[in-house]
Amino acid sequence: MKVIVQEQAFDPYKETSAYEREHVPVGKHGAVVTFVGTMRDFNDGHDVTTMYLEHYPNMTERHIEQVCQEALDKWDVDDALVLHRYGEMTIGDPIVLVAVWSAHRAHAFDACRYIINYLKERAPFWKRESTQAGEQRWVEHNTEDPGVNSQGAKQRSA
Amino acid sequence: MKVIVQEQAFDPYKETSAYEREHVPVGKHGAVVTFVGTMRDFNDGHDVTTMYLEHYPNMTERHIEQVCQEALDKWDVDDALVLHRYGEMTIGDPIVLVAVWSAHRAHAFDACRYIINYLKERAPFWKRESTQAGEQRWVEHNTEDPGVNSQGAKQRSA
Amino acid sequence: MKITVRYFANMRDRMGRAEESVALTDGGVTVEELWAKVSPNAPLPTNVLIAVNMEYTDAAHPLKDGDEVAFFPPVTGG
Amino acid sequence: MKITVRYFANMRDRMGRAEESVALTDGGVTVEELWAKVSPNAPLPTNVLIAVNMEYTDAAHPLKDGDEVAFFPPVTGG
Repeated sequence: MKVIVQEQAFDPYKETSAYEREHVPVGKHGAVVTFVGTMRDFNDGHDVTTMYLEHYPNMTERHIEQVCQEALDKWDVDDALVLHRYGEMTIGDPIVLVAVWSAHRAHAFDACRYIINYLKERAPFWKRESTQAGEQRWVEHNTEDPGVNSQGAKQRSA
Repeated sequence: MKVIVQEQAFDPYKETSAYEREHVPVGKHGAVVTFVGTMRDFNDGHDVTTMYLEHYPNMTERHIEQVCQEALDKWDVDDALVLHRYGEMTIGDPIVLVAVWSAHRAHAFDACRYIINYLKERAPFWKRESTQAGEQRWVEHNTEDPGVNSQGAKQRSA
Repeated sequence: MKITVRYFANMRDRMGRAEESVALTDGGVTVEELWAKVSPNAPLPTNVLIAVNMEYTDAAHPLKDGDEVAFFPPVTGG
Repeated sequence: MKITVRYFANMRDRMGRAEESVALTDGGVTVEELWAKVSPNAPLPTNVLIAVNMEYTDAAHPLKDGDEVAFFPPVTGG
């Protein structure tokens, strides 16, 4: 299990490949689920151009590690990788990667979803957006309920 | 939406990156979920060395496309990519990739899971394994219930 | 009418052939009746899957000229 | 005893500082009492989150020498 919080941009798919090649035994897992969160150009109806992501150093790593450990305790997971950026970012940039390796598809999905949901709920990060109008504002809440696990049909969980 | 059934090996993360770069607008989706199924070295207690995956050409593509279309109808999905191999493969090889782009994390997870579950139920592929003892056998059923969507704790859904 | 019949995986092993063309004189023949013709000595296995023109169906499905019928075991892809 | 106090995001904007060191004479002081000292004119905002030594807690948490207390708004990462 590895948790990295870093300022520099990353390619989530290269990172997943590299981690798997270096750390995950071949032929054991059978199922890999990844979640990548990227920066959108809109939020709550505003046109966003750039974003600054503040964090609480060390507390972020500690709480992401706790969430990963909970997922490893709850499900049959072989390994997990989490990368999360902070600092300045621009539209389309990957913000977070969660990758989970398991022998069981259902466990890989459940664990990956658990990690991103509770990371969003507990890891101390704060988004400050800059809009096209030059305005800066702290994002007050994430647009999706962090605990959401619905199998719901087309309904925006705004 | 793109569905490819091919004999040659593929790198699921390079394919996801390339598809996103070429087909998915920057800054619109916010959430990407991928599922990668790889060949395990064991199945039902047998030590497996190689596998041959037979398919029904054209029927496979048609049914994977149907499943993807159902997911696109059910959830807010921007785009989806499915790659599935057939033919000879060895341990660790990726067999299937399902990638889903959405503005909403919950929708990306639900749609990706729906596609892989129903692909496994309906796409006409058949696995024939070769064990270390030199024995060949058709796999009678996938080890996981294709419809499984449980949030269950540590329980092998064998 | 002429029907193309295809067998996959263990159904091909069992039948000893991958594909055949079957001529049927009368219309309205079902998949089950076709099976009795291609396999006179063994009933249709209970867990076999049937596709007509690449869509899943059941043994009561009536056939028409040019149909492609496939018999195969439960699928194990993904 | 000495407490390090940290403010993040809009709480830092509001306080006009990111961090300060506060000396408290008596033991058993709670986070709420610390807040009254660092912000005598405004009550603790209702939606503020509190961490002591990087673990979430509430305003009734008693402090000890060397603790690091942080005040911040609901998190918006991921």
